[in-house]
Amino acid sequence: MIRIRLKLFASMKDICGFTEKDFSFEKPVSVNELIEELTGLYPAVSEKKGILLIAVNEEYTDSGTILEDGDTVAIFPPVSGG
Amino acid sequence: MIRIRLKLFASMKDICGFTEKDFSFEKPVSVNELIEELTGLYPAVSEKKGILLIAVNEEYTDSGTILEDGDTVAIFPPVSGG
Amino acid sequence: MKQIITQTETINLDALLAHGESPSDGADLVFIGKVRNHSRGKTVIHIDYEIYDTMALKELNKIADEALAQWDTGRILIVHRFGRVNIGEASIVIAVSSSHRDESYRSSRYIIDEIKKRVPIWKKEFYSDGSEWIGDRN
Amino acid sequence: MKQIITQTETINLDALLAHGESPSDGADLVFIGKVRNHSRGKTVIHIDYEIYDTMALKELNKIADEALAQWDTGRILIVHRFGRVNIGEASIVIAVSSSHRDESYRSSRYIIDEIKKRVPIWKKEFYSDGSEWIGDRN
Repeated sequence: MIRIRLKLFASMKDICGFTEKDFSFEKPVSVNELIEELTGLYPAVSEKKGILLIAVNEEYTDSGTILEDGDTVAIFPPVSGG
Repeated sequence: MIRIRLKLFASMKDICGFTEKDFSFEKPVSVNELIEELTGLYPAVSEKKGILLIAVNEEYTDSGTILEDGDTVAIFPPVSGG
Repeated sequence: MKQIITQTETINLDALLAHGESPSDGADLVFIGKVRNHSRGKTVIHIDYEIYDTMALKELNKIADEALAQWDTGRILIVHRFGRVNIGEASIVIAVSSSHRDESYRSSRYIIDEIKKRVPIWKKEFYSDGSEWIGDRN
Repeated sequence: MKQIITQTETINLDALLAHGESPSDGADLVFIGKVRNHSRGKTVIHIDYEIYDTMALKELNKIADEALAQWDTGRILIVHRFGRVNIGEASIVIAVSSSHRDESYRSSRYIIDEIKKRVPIWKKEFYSDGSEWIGDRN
């Protein structure tokens, strides 16, 4: 079993109503599969799909990345700091 | 008779030993002729000839400019402010 | 020298610039990003900045390192606020010092442009009639 | 808004930046030129700036007007010192404010580059073993 910590920010946090949650899977999953899971629970996530950015363990990556046990995945809309 | 006020700055001031002096001429002269006059009085001015900048009445101009009565001429080396 | 700070407190510009000054640096360039009272036709009351703090610090450090590798600068200082920032207050200060101004201008511009692209911080603008996350409509 | 000042006094950055601030400007870019402790291999003790004051003010105003005509900026503030300026002290401050940063960077860079070319101010560097006017060797 692999355990993934999911962090959400900005509008993604508003849509799903949490900032951090742990997910467990029977076998390795990609970030895309994690987003599918999330969309099942919170259908409004689908509205954001085209714009989402992904970081695994605080490094940007793409949604095809396969997650390992203990990974922290952050999913967020385009940044707007400065 | 035309009267010209001459202002010198930086190394030109050091060479000639003054910051401001009035010159009078019988007939209109160019800035070049004024510099010739000055070089006669202070030969070291010739060392600076290639680099001098000219302003007449606080506006940059070239050394061919013909001076009118009451003009203020400033002669100085390249600027180095900032 | 490189210093990266994220904070909720108001940015004290004077104290900041005095810190780590070097007598061999002749050109300081200070970029100060402030909260404006208008944004795309709306009147802004204040902005809340949300931050993914640990990752933001990593990205800010990477950006500063990239700038240091490209331009010969003596000091790079970046401060980004998060939480509520009021109109006219600085949300970000970037101070770059170098011997010659060309390095300072290029480095400073690179840093702010990269911050806007990469650093996980999000603005939520508050108006008289509601609020909105910026960047989602892309 | 445009403000041009030449002065012998130390430049008070904080007071300066607070003056004429506008809540509609989101990007302040502040260039601070300081006297360095070294110059072409020599150790500098201080610099004396000589100024053709009336003409310098005219040229600084022209440069600011040219920048205002080219870029949409809310405020341009230029302060240049003359007389003796010590190591680490600011000889020049240029503050440009605008709604968007691109204008501030372009305008600021234009202003400092033009000042270096055109404004009748001259540096005399003082070393442990003498002094020298800068710029004469072209």
